[in-house]
Amino acid sequence: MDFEFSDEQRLLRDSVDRLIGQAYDDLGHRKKMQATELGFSEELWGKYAELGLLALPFSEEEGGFGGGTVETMIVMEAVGRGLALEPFFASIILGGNLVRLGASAEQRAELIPQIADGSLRLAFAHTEPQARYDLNNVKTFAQRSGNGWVLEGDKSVVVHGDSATKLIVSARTSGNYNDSAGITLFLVDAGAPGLSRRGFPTQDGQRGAPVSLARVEVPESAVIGTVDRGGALIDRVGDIAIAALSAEAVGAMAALHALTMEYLKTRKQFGVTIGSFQVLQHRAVDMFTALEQARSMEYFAAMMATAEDARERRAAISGAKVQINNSARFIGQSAIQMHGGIGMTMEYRAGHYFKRLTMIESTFGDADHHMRLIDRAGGLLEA
Amino acid sequence: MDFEFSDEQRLLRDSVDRLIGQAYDDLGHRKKMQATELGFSEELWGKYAELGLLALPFSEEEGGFGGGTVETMIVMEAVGRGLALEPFFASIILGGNLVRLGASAEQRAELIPQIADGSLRLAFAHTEPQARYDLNNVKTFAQRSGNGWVLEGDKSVVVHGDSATKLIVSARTSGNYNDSAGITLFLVDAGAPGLSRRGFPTQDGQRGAPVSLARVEVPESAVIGTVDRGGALIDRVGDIAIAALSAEAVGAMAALHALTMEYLKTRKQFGVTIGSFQVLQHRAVDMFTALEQARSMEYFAAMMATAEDARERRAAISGAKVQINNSARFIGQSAIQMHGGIGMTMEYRAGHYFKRLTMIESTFGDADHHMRLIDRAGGLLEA
Amino acid sequence: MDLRYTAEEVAFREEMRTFFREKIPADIRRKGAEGHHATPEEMIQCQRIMNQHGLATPNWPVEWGGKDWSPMQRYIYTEEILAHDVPAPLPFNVHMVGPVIAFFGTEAQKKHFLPRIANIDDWWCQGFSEPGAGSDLANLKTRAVRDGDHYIINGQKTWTTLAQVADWCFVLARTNPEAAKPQQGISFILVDMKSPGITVRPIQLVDGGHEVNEVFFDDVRVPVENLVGEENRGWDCAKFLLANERSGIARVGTSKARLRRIRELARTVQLNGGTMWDSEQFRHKVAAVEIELKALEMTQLRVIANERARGGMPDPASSILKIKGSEIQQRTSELTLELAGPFALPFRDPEEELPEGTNDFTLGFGWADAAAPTYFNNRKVTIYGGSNEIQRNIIAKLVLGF
Amino acid sequence: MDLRYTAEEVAFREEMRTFFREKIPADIRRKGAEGHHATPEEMIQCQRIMNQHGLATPNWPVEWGGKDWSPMQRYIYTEEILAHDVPAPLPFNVHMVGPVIAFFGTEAQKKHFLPRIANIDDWWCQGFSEPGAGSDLANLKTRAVRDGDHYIINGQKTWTTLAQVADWCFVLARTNPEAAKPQQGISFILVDMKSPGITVRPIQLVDGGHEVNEVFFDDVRVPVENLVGEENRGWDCAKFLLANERSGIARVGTSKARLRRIRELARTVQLNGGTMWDSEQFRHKVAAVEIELKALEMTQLRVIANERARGGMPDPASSILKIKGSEIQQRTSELTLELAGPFALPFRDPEEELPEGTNDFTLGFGWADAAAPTYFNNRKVTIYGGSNEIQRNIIAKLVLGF
Repeated sequence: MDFEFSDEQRLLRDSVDRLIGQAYDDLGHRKKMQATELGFSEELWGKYAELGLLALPFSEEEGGFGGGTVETMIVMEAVGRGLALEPFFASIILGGNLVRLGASAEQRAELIPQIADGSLRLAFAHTEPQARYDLNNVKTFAQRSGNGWVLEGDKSVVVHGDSATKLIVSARTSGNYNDSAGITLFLVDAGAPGLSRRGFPTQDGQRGAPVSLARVEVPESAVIGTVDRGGALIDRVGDIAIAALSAEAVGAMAALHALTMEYLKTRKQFGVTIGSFQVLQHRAVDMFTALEQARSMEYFAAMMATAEDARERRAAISGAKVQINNSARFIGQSAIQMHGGIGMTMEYRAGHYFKRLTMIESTFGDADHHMRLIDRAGGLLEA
Repeated sequence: MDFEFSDEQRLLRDSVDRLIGQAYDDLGHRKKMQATELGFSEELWGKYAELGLLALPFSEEEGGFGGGTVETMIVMEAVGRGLALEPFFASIILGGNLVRLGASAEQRAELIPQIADGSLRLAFAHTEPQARYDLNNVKTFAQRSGNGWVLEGDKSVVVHGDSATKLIVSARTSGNYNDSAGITLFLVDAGAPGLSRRGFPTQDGQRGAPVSLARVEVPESAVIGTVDRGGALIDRVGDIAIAALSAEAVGAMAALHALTMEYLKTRKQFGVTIGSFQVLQHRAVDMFTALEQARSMEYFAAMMATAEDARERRAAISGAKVQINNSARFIGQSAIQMHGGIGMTMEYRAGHYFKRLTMIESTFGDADHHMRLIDRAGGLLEA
Repeated sequence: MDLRYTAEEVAFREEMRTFFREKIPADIRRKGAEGHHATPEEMIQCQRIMNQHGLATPNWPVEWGGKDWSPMQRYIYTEEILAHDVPAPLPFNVHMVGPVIAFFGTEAQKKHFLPRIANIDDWWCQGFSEPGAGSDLANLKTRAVRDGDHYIINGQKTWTTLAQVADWCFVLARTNPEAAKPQQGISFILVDMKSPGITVRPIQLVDGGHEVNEVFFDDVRVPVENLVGEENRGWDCAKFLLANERSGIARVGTSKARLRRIRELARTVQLNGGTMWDSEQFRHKVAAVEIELKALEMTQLRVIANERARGGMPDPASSILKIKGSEIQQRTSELTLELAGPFALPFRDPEEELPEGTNDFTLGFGWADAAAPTYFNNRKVTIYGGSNEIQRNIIAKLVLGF
Repeated sequence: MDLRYTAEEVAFREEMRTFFREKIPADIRRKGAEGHHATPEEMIQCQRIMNQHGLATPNWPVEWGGKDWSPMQRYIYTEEILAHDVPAPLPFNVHMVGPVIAFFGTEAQKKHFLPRIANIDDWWCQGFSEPGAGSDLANLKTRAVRDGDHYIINGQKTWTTLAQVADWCFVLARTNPEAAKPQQGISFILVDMKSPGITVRPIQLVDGGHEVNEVFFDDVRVPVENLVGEENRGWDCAKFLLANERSGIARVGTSKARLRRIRELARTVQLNGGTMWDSEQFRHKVAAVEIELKALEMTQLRVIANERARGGMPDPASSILKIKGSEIQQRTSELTLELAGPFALPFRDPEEELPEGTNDFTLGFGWADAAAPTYFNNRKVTIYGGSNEIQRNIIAKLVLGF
């Protein structure tokens, strides 16, 4: 067992940190990017491409970076620390891994270079209003029609769905609305007739969109993976996504903890720095404990995200998400409380971390949801 | 609404406090009483009688004290503060109220004077191994035989069951083992042939006994209340019992909090009193908050213990028990933690309070049990 | 000891309920129930309705439009306002500057200001906090220097709620920087917000709304007759005001209304083919908060019922109302957020009206829009008015005697 | 970064598991699993088995019977002991006095004492804490005055674990009361418990057991060759010992074994016609602890894996092991208590053997007897070895830089 980064991994971390750090140190600049139509910096997206980050999940043979879960962790921590707005999670972690694990050799040959150079941005149009956190709950349906399929249905919160150039859409091709079997994934052009979307800002400064599909026609070649077998693929990518979110959360928590420490050591009240008060010191220690426990589960998630034993993987990934959520809530709330008023304002980074962490809590399942999954998987003790 | 005690109530409080305080100020004396066969002081029991405490629940017309839930609360708080060992709860709160609410006029005329003068001590032989906290779960059964009944079964933890002179035994006379209907109560002489019991000390220094009934014969006149209708009576007395336990717990918590405050203000470490540390001060404040919240629910329980609306009563009493349990656990654990080593020893009062509070938690239902009951009653919001 | 409402109290509660249900517009109350803020216009509208019926300022002296209510009646009145999602009378007017003027003010000040305050003809804001003086208020730096018949005020206030709509501001300013203690040498001064030299700069909060401001005073001239009480004795006014502020601080009614709403909404949110209310896990979480809230309500009632018996000495239990009340309020906002789940993600600018026909943006849950902003915003309730850490310090000292 | 056990580590773990399962008597392990303490005889029996196989003192220098194991191997060894409910080698011997003598002792001391310590021919107890010096250890008052070839020791120690069975005691005593700082002027002295002038007085703990004692020293004469290290430099020994004590402080293995047991037992406890394990509420509580424990296990592994890379500098994350580990241990004792429910009420004197045929006293749940005593007893784990409050002070200072 070895928890040290290799030299390559250290190099990756340093360069991503530099890139994102420079871009987002200035909150004013971030606000400007938010206000653009895309909601992020296309220029910066180009630099992600230059660094090879957009090719992260793909094998070197296919022109990728050959990154595994540890490399994903490294990049996502930097995204979390930097409060980056680019659709790295939506397009690369979700879209990229769906392509990597689901697409045919032909599709991969076509798509990977475009993803890698930044010209193709993906979004995963999956969640529906009735589904809540259940990944198998899909009512949008696809019917065969001639040489292709016709899609019909409504997707609710598609993260970065407004700026994606192609969408990967889940649809039911057989079975009941909440069956694991019978889900198929389709690659759909954002401009396809019948597809409509309207972007909205999200609470954490990113973008999302509901996506409506009204008789959207796609050819047979649009199918990603096997017809009716999309459910298993979604599950696998969902677990990779949770591991990635865990890393983003740890990046944000570590930055927020550091910010709070700095504030406690400089802000004065009653003639002394507020960090001299023992209760605030102990709360800072409890934040530190929550952070280290979250970091441990971040590593555990990275280790287990690709495990073959489905039961163990389920329990492990859900366990990580619960710990991450609990730590995120405690650290976020404590940071705001100890900052006082300034933590409540948008002019200061703490509030932005708090908001992003809060939204991560409900991305790919809240704590209650994952407690139920752990329970169904028979617990975490032997995982 | 009025939360002030009347002059009579104040007088009652002062005299009970004096009686129990004098008897139990000395832990060594308490230990001696524990080691006797009865496990408490018969002499003190006589003094309870002299004060009229043993007649507390009975109306003045029947020779009783005419106490209501507020008077019960006053006495039980003193019992809690004093760590009294006498079977007031077992014999008067449980036994007395079963007689008051269930017994016939004839039975009452016979029993109440004996209870009031201390010559008759009751215990409630009810809980069975499979029942856990479910008051309707009774497998012990009674069959008609000639002019009476024959009882057969095993009762597990009968509090003060070893020293009682008569037992009120619940037995199934019809229905399934967990039906509310079909339970009947019987008054049984402790010396009845076929009844065996063997006392044990309990964790909190009191006494208990398993009671076995092997073909115990009782006459028809032994039935307390109506045949098959004992369940409702047990429920009513159970709620009165929970209100009483809440008061005992609040008495113990208040004493334990005071003891802890005193320790914090006198014990020195690193050259200062440990109470000068802000984290300990804040924890003491949180204990105080838990105490006041518990006291509020103690009052609420007293107010609702005899309410007629069964749903409201259920939610209210269970809500009180949950709050009492949560406060008891927090205050007990915090007190030991802040005392450090000395709190772990039997030579000091804190540990005794902690143990009694812990046992109160699991008497008449733990927090989880009552959360389920509140849930079934539709919540506490409109109670 | 009698732990039930008296018949009179029950009748009074009924009277209040009827009034709020019948006289306050239902659409305004509905908006509140969904977690959205009332607009200033709506707040003015509601307060004027109450004022017309003599119900805007019951806590004032009777001669100035107050009611001779018992503490229990006042409590019931406040709770019913909260429980019916009625925008409460503006606290800066009714609980802060009004009582201070009624107690410390000159007859001329009373006659001029009090009726306008009650009817919210003037909207007031509070000029207390400063960047360097939050929990440590006495450390304030804003100066007021006497110049003939005027004070010249210079300095900066912050966290000033709704200064952007306010007509007047009551300001704590230092008039004697040489005083022996920081609390001495402070004065309580009424300032017209239209005075030259005042700049209001909005502070955007984490919920995205514009609720508070920085207010800059740059050689602002204020007539000396706007001094309330004695010069350099403004700390007395401030203490009096802060003590008044505590009424209803437990916000039991707000939390009750939210829990009721959570119970309703949970039956509409889909989960595993059923609803969230089918989840025992979620119901238990709600019940756990209900228990704490019921305990707090009883604590509040104990404090109120004992108020007269204790001859004005505060009940030690009163000190926990702020801590526990704010924690419970935050907890209800967490539960609403959990209920909204993924639907809490979209952000709707509170300043913008939705265009017609775009209701689908809210994904079918109008209330879910407000879930995250309310959760973010409610972090403030354990910070302002003396953070909960400061509250614990105070209880440790004053109640527990450390 | 490679987050899996290596093949060598897996093989080593298997070797340990096989050893503990096959060599340690099953009845002793079962007793531990049920929450009952092993008797001193059983502890000696187990340690001697381990010592025969060279597994009692792996943390010692190789020349004195230690193993040149990696930190990961040591961790696996410790965890497997705990996970198999094996009575661990006596910490006072193996983790405290042994390493101190091996590091600071003379050759004569090493030769005489170390083999006896390893084989528990001498049972050792720890004479550190005093009534006035718990968390503030340097404040100790026990005096050792030189008198020719002897020290004369006077004073009182407390919380001395199993002093009633101990043959020897390692004592911190003040040899120079004039020293500039309280830590200076203290010496580390080995005392034969049979020496005249020693009185052991039992302290009964809340669990009813006799685990700790007060030890009084009344003119106890100790030969000067029993001094370890230099006179007045005993604080060095104490610090060295306390640092050693931390290994395995998270007690992940203990908590794992308990949780496993809780899962089994819950299937045997009846609830509403089913079992406790049918209650989602209870299962979720167990799972919540499992998550925290898994995180702690990973934290422990991070610390161990980084130990060599950091060149002996402690990983900051190591500081949380005691706090979190003790809290989790307490939590498992609470869960067992809740599981036992009403059956936890009867008290069985741990010193008394049950008479034949009275098993019904335990109401069918042998383990339930131990539930409350274990819960009571485990309150100590957040108190001793530096209370969790002290731990937080230390982290605040050393890790967070306050």
